[in-house]
Order: sequence, then structure tokens, then C-alpha cells
Amino acid sequence: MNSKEVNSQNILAIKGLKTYYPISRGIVKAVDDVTLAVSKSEFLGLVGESGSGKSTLGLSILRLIPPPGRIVEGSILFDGSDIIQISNAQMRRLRGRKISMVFQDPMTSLDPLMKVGDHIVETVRWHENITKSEAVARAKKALDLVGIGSERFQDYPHQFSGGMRQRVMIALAICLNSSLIIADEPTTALDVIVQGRVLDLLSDLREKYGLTLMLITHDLAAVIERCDNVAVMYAGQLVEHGTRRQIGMDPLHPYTQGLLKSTPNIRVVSSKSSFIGGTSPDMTNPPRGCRFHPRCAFAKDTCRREVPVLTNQNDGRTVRCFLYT
Amino acid sequence: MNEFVKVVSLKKYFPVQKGALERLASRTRDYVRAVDGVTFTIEKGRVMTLAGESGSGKTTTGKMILRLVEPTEGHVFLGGTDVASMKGETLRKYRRRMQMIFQDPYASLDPRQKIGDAVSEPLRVHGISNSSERRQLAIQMLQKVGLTPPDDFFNLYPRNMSGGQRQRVAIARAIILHPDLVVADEPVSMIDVSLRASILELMLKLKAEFDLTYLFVTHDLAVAKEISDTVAIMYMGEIVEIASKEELYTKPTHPYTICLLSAVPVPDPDNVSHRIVPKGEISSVVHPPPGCRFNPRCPFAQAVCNEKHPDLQEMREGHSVACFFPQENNGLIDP
Amino acid sequence: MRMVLTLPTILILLTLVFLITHVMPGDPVRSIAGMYAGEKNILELRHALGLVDDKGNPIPLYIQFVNYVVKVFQGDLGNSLIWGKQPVMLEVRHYLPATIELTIWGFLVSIAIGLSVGVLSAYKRGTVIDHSLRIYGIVAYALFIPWIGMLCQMVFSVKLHLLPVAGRIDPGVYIDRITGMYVLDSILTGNWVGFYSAIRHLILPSLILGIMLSGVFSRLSRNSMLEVLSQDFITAIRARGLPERVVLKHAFKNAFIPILTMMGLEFAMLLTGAMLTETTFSWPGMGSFLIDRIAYRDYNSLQGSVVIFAIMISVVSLIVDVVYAFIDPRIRF
Amino acid sequence: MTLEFSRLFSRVLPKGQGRGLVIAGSAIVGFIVFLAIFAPFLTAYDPTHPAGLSMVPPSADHPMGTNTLGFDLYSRMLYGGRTILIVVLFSTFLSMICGMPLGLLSGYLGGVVDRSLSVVMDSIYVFPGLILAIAMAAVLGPGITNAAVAIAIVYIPTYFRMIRGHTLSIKEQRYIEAVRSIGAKTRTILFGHILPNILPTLIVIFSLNVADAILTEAGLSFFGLSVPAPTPDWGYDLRAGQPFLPSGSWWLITFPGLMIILLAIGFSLLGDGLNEMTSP
Repeated sequence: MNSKEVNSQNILAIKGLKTYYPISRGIVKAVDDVTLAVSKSEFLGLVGESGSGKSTLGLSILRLIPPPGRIVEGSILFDGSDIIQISNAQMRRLRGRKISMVFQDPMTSLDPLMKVGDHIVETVRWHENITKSEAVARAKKALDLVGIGSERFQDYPHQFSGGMRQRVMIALAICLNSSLIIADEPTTALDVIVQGRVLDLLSDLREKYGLTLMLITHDLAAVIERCDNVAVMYAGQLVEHGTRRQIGMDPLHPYTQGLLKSTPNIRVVSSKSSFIGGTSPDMTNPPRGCRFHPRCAFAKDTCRREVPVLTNQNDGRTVRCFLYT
Repeated sequence: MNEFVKVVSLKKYFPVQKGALERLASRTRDYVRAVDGVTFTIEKGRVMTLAGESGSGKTTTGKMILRLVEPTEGHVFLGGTDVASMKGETLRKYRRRMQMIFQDPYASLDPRQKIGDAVSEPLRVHGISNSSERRQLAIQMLQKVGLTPPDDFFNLYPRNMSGGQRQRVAIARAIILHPDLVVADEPVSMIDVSLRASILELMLKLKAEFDLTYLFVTHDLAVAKEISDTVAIMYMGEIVEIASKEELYTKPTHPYTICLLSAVPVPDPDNVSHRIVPKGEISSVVHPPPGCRFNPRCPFAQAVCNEKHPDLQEMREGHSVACFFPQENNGLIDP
Repeated sequence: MRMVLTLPTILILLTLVFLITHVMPGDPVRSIAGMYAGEKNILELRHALGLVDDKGNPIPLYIQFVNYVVKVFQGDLGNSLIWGKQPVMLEVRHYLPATIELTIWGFLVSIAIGLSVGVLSAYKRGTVIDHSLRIYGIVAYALFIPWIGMLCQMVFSVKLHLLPVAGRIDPGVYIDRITGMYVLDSILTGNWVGFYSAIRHLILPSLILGIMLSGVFSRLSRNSMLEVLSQDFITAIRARGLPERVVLKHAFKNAFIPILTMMGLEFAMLLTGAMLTETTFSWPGMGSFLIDRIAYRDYNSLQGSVVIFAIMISVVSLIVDVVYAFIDPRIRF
Repeated sequence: MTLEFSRLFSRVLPKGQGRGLVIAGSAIVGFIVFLAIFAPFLTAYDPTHPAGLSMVPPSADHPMGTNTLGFDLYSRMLYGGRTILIVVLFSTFLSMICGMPLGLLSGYLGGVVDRSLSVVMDSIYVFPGLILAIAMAAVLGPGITNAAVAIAIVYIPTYFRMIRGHTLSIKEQRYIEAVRSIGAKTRTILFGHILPNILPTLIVIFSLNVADAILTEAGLSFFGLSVPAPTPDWGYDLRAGQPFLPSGSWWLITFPGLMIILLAIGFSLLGDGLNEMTSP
């Protein structure tokens, strides 16, 4: 699959996106010039460590950046129209109906005072003009689909385990047949077996309904295992974007290489993972030039002075590094 | 066999909090069996890992060994002395021989204490040397954990440091007393992936230098693989399988271990996972199922599993499993 | 659950009241009766206070205490020491409805103003509106009721003659007593002249009491709303495209729980305020009763009214707990 | 504590949310404290002796007028500030000294001690403060010490609850467990780690509590249960002016009340501002 190609298949095309947060000490450039596309029924893994801006990117797509943070530049084409330009009311019609989001902590993402079924009914009825009983039927169907069972319609969130609550969140995301689901660390708070099952559920839903998923996570292994394409972010910028095979077998960017080597593989017992020297970037004061240069083994003078741009490679992937220009 | 650390049938039951009316209605107290009879040994200078999901009792076990949680029952022998029966001042003094590294480096350092004071505090608490010597020792220790130049770090507050640096401070603080045993509770789970190996490497370096013994507590089998000599898998307060690292990762035999290992994602696009998924969700820890605690979820369970409780039995040298139908040659891992 | 604590709370407050009046330094009897009272009067007084038995022998302190508690639970608060020596309970029945009427109206005003100010303030966090509303909250709470009450009396009653200066009802207007709460009674009896008069007398005291307490509610509800608005599920609701009024509805329901759990304390503040309001506006309620009797060193009335306040607080706490359990599905009895 | 204060000021005052509140609060409080301290230099009149005709409206000679006995109201306001500040500060210190250690121990030790102390404290806490103070002051009789004690008892539970709650939450923090794990004594944990982390909150509570205690003192004084007359006291003067309200002697009530609420607002602003600074 060709990842960078911008074509009519693309459901989402982000171009030159910049999202900044002003704080007392300056400006945090949480997302700084990201260009990325997702095509229909694709599973895109967006990988990054703390401070990489991956969550901010996800919230930017829904225009849910908490003030005073805001999108300062760029475009986000969704189904052909730029959602940065549309009105708030139009944006609300998109949220939950066309683009849905699943959050990291399932324990706090549901209103504790509302029955889980009513969460779905409320959402469905706001977006579609249907009767209460139709909405209830829809909610029950969605609960069945995610493997919770419609009989738990009347239960409150606290009666569910973390994994089950994440299923409720997924039911909420799919109940209106959203064309794009953004999942921000949906399994981080869950145990490993439950993680696998939640991801299995998302794969099933793709088989059945052609779901498109942007999976935001810090877990490179999970993304290589589950996604078609992988985008890697570092310090607010996209550094590499390619297929799972390209990223998992032969990463180009030194950061991707380092991250892959840092990710342990339990199938190879004798191997030892390594680490990238230095410390995580300080986002209020990111390094000049290439943001990765202080930790990079291949850093040259150019890297310290100039900012590399994303370039297309012959094999279809994009990389932001002077080694490949 | 060298049994430097010996834990014998350690138990921790927490009473269940109930509503007022419930308490009136029933006289009996319910207990969460957080840890229910855990036995193992660690040889001097080795790294033993307790691995399991949340609620398996792994952290409680680690804390009971350090007496940060009072055991309900059982013994912990450290170099032949029973730590579990120690009291008051004896225990407090003995604490210098066993130390802990905590999970969250953002929470485990006092926000109002300077780094240098935090590292030298254990010496002060145990009345070791005078204050200028303590400062010297602390600076040496900061150097050893890679916080250089140490004089700069000495006067910083935790809020001025990154997670990785804080965890190094926590390690320095734990090691400065030259303890015999160090319990490390998920020491890298809050650290960025690209920095994890550096912390693990540091821990191993210090182990060699100070002749330490580690009990490593984690939910992450991939991380456990990086540092352990022996790995014990816990489920609902019990150890279900214990083996050397090589054995456990290549020849897991307990169905739960197999499920757990097969669920761990592998960063290799060519890897084909045969995922074995247990049924349902974890059972109630207040009213555990009869027989084997894993039987309601086990893909290989038979009638006997619901009737009798399997004890941990040695299959071969250094590999024990608590299962009536251990699954060998399960084809999970290609040799 | 707090429910179980209602009984101990009353007991502890009884003990406190007992300690205050029996163990504090000084001889209350001497100070009540005056330096030159005859021995016979003193003995009578000691008996009335439960300090000596029928024969005049001193009763040990702990037995005094037990007698006192038993009597309170039988509904006997002793007899007043002055003016016909009526049972305190009888007097309470006369004064209590006025206090309840005032606090209910004051409470409604404070909830209406306080919650809207707090919610708006939290929703507009950091804006000029927020800052001004927060200053309102601080100032409203610091408004010393007698002062603002007197200023209002001066402006609205003395100067503008819009509202009565004080009291509960105009002279010459009678309302048949059913509950003792004039507004309710006048409606029940269809007495519209009485109703008009009662409402006019209520306006200033209840507004002033309500505004003072709205300072507390606005602060509480702002903090509580801010806390809820920062939670993930609020972002999740927005991410589902639901409009802001639905977001606010969810936020408010959740924010209301901590406000509700503190209602016992809020009620105590309300009573404190009511006490000052009553004395400022000559409102014949428990507060005025207490202050009047203190002037005459009527210890039994003092003790009795404090006990009544304690019981009121406990009853309110109990009601709050029951309501709380109904609203929050996470709470079970 | 002064160290803590100056650290707070230097760290957050240049910017941040609570800055305006703290500045406004300090200005008001500072102004009234100044008036109280330098009262003898600011007025020539004795607040407890007639200084002229009675019931004189504000004039150049008597900027706030005189009362029924011909006392100069301006001098009574200045000296009255002394009374209320002394009673309130004395009483809040007293409640802090009793409430804080109890809260610290109760929160740290837990168990039966904690449960019984909490029940007792909670019961007093939910009781209307002014009514409790009135009952006690009525039995104790008027006087600065008695008023202070009556108010102090009302606020002990405030400190107890706040400090206990804070101790509980800090006790659950990992760093306390970490300190315990290195073998530190209870004393070290309580005074070396828990107390320093409570101090900023304590300052906030103190400030807010003073604001509340001012209103309680004013209430006691209004009912004539604080210091005995003719000692100048704002609440008492306010009450004394009430009968002359219909005759239009507005100055008798305006100034005492204004002083009370100014001082209360000052401490509230200060406390709120500090609160904002310490909990970002």
C-alpha cells in the first residue's frame, strides 16, 4: 500500500498542520508542520513518545484543542472539505457522526451518572432525527456488536471493567457509522490480554464495516502488528511515514531506527534492546535545526543549523532527515 | 541451593469495605485475597521477576517482602533472618538492607526536597557518617547513576528534572545504603520507550558493582525479558508458573502464561502470532472460583480443574507450574 | 454512610452543650441569680437546672449528664428560668416555624443566585465575567448581615417606604396558625391579606440571607464545575458532537454531587446567617429567642435552643444522605 | 513560614492568576492593620471618653461623627480595629495550634483514634459557628480572652479537617511510602516530609479562616458578647447605632459595618489569591 499518495481514496488529508499552546514561558509547538493522509479502511498507527504531539494531532482533527491552545496554520481535508474553515455548528455535526474518538482512560471517559445505553441514545438522537425507541434499538445493537451484550444497557459505567468500558467507547464511536475513528492510546490503561481483545474487536469491525482507524500510541510493537501504515512523530513533527513492513524491517530515520531497537521482542529471548542516548526533548525549548540532532548518531553540521523537510522516497514512504535528501 | 531470599507461603487478605446496611445484614467479613500463599526463593546476585496483570498481587507481594504492607501470614527470610516477624526499631534499622525503587518517578520524590537531600536522606535516617561525608557520598552516587555533573543536580528540585532523571535519583537513593535486596516496582513503565533500556542497563551495572539482588515487579513481559534471570507468573494472588527466563519464554506450560505471552505484541512484521485468548474476564478476588483459579477462563480446562486446586510442582530443575494439564510443545514459539 | 453518624452527632453536640453549661469555669447559678439572691432562690434554681435532687443534695456530674440526655430524647428540654417558667419545648414550637420559613426562602434565593453565578463563572473561566463573579462571591459572603440589613432598612423602609422595617407581619393582620409558617398558612387558609403582608416582610430578610449564602454556593459550585469540566468524559461528550448545553447538563449533574454532600455545612452557615438576620429584622425565630434569653441568663432556654439547632442540622444531614444515594448510582446502602 | 511566604511571592507574583487578588487583599489588610497599630498617632481622641456633643454628623472635627455618648467614632474605628484583630488573630492561632497537630496525628495514624476524633470534630464542624460561639461566650462572660476562646473552639475542626484531609492524601503519595521504605522514623516523616508539604495550604486556610472569624467576632460583638463596653469594638458600635436608624443617623451604622466587611473581604481576597497560587 502506498502511504503518501494523495488521491481520491483519502478520507483524511492533513497538510502543514501547526497547533501551538501559549504558556507563561513561551509557546509550546505541540504539532509543528505535520502532513499526513489516511485512506478509506486504512489502519494508520501514529507512534510517538511523551511530548511528540501525537495526542494534540488527534485532538486537532476534531478541533478539540483546549484553549488557549489553537491551530495556527495548515489544512485538514476531510471528505474533501477543510474542517479548519467550517463553522462550529458544522464541526459539531461531524464529530461523533463522521469522525469519532476513543480516549485513553476508559475509567473517566463516561459520565458516571448516566447509564451506558443512554450515552449511545443521547448521541444517536442528537445526530439523527429518530424516535427514542429506534435509538434504544440502535444502542442495543451497538452494544451487541462490541461484545458487551444489549442486556447491560441499563448498567452504569462503574459496573464495568476497564476493558468493557473501552468497548462502550467503541460502541459510541461506531453507533453512527463514523467514517474515521481516532483512538488515542485506547489500550494503554488496559492489561495486555484485554489490550489484544480490544484491538481484535477493532480489526473485526474493519472486516465487517470497512472502518478507518487512526491508532495513536507509544507502542511501536502494537502498531507494527496491527496497522497497515505507521507514522512516527518526534517533538511535534512527523519524522517517518511508511508501511508496517518498511517501518518494522527497515526504518530510515535514525529516530525510528532507535525506537525500533528500543522495543523489546519477546520472541527473541537472547536479544537485548538498546536505547537512544540523551533525554526527551523539552517542548518549550526544542533544539534548533533537526529536533532529533542532539540524540542522533549521524548528526552533521547541517542538522544543527537547518530544519529538514519531509521528502518522498522511491519506495513510497516519507522521511524527514538530511540523510535521505 | 543458595537461598538468599526465601519467601514462604506469604498471604495478604484485605477486608472488603461494605456499605452500612450490608454490614448490618451479614456478620461475616469478606476479604480480597490479594496474595494467597506465595513461595519462592532468589539466589544472591540474581534478578527475579514477578509478572502478572493488575490485581495479580505482584506489587503487594513485593511490598510485603519490604514490610511496607503487613503480611497476613507467612515468612520472608533475608539471609536467614525472618523479616516478617520483625518489629519496631529492629525492623526500622533492618530496612537499610532492603530497598525499593518505585513505579512513578514523578510521585516517589518529595517535591519540596532537593535532589541531593533526597539521595543522602537514607544515610541521615540511619545515622551514617557526618553531614559533609554524606554530601560526598551522595555526589558520588549521583555520578554513578549518570547524573553528571553531580554538583549541578545536587541542588535541583524534582520538578526541574525529566522522568528518566528522576528515576535515576530514585535508584541512587535506593542503592546508597548498599542494601542486600532491591525491590523494583515497574521501574521503567512510566519512562519513554527509547530510554527504558538505559535505566535497565544502569540497574544491572549497579547490581554488579554493589553485589545486589533484585526482585523486579512488572506487568510487561517484554521488559521482564530484558533484565530477569528467573520469572514467576502470578494470577489472582498465586504463582502459577516459575522458571528461568529462557525456559519461560520458549517453553511456557501454564495455559495462563501461554495466553499472556501470546498477547504481547511483537515489533516484527513477519511474526505470525497464534493468539490464545482466555475466556471472559478475571474472576472475583473476593469469591475466587473453586479448584484452579484460572479454570473458568482456561481454554484447556477439564472437570478436575473445577474441583481440585493445583499446587506448584516442579516439572524439571528450576521450572515449576501449578496446572493439572501443563501444555508442552504448544507450538507457540518457533524454536 | 453518614446516615449512621446522625445519632452520634446529636449525642456529641449534646455533650458539648452540657460541657459548656456545666463544666466551664464559674458558678452559673450565682451569675444567673445575682450576688445577693437568697439561699432559697439559689436552691430552686439549682433544682431547675438539674444540679440538685428534690432534697437539695448535689447530683454527680455524670448522672446529671445521663438525666439530661434521657430528658432530651423524651422531648423534654426543661423549663424556662424566667417569665412563667414555661417548658422550653413549648416556646420552641412558637419560635421554630419562623426560623424555618426564613431559612427556606433564604436557601432558595442562595441556591438560585449561587449556582448560576458559580456555573457561569466556571464556564467563562479566566474571563472578565469570571473575575467579576468571583469578586461578587467574596464580597457577598463578607457582607456582614446586620450592616447590610440596616442599610437596606434605611433605604427601602425609612427613606422609600417600600417595605416594612421589621417583623413578620403587619400589626392588625392575623393568620390562622397551621404550620406556623405564615406564607404557607395564609395560602392554606386563603388569607390573601395575610399572604401579602407576610411576603412583604419576607423580602428583605430572605434576600439578604440568600445573597450572603450565595457567596458560599458560588464558590463551591465554581470549584466543583471546574473540576468536572476538566474531566475526560466532558471532552468525550464534545467529541461526540453534542452541543454545549448538553455538555453543561452533564457537567452540572456531576458538579452538584459535591455541593450536595456539603449541604449539612451549608445549612449550618444558613442558620448562622438566619440568626443575624432575625436579630436585625426583629424576626421572632430561634435566633431572636436565643439572644433574648441570653440577656436574662436563661440557661435552660439557651441549652434547649442549641439542642434544637443540633437536631435540625442532623436531620438535614440525614436527608442529604438519602438524596445523595438516590442521585449517585455508585452509592449503595 | 515567612520563608514560605516570600518564596511564594517571589515565585508567582510576577505572573499568574492569584496575583491581583493577593495584592488587593494585602493592601486592604495592610491598611487596616496600619490604622490599628498607629491609632494613637492618627487621632487625638480617647475612644472611651466623650469628645464633644453627642450624635454629631461627620465633620472636619469628627470625620465619622460622634455617637450617643459623644464618643468620637473615628477614634473608635481605629481602636476597634485593634480589638477585632487581637481577638481574631489570637483565636485563629489558638485553633491552629490545637487543630493542626490533632489533624496531623489523626490523619497519619488512622484507626480508632482517627475515627473517634473525626466524629467529634465533624459534629462540631457542622454546627453553626456563630451559635456555638454565642453559647460559649454567654457562659464564659465578656472579655478578650473569653471571646477568643469561644471563637477558637469553633474553628478547631476547620484546621483539624483540612490538615487531616491533606495529611491523608499526602500519606498516600508514593514519596511518603518511599521515605518509609528507607527506614525513616515517624517523626522524620511527619515533620520532615508531610508538614512542609502542608504549609502552603495552612497559610491559605489561616487567611480564609481569619476572614470567617472576623465575621464571627463581629457577630459576638454585635450581640454584646465579645469585649465589655465601652471598649471600642465594631460590632458593638453597629448594634448601638441601630435604634437611631429611623432618625437618619446613618454614620452610626455605616462606618462600623464598612470596617467589618472591608477587613473580611481583605482576608478573603488574600486567602483566595494564595489558594490559587499554591494549587495551580
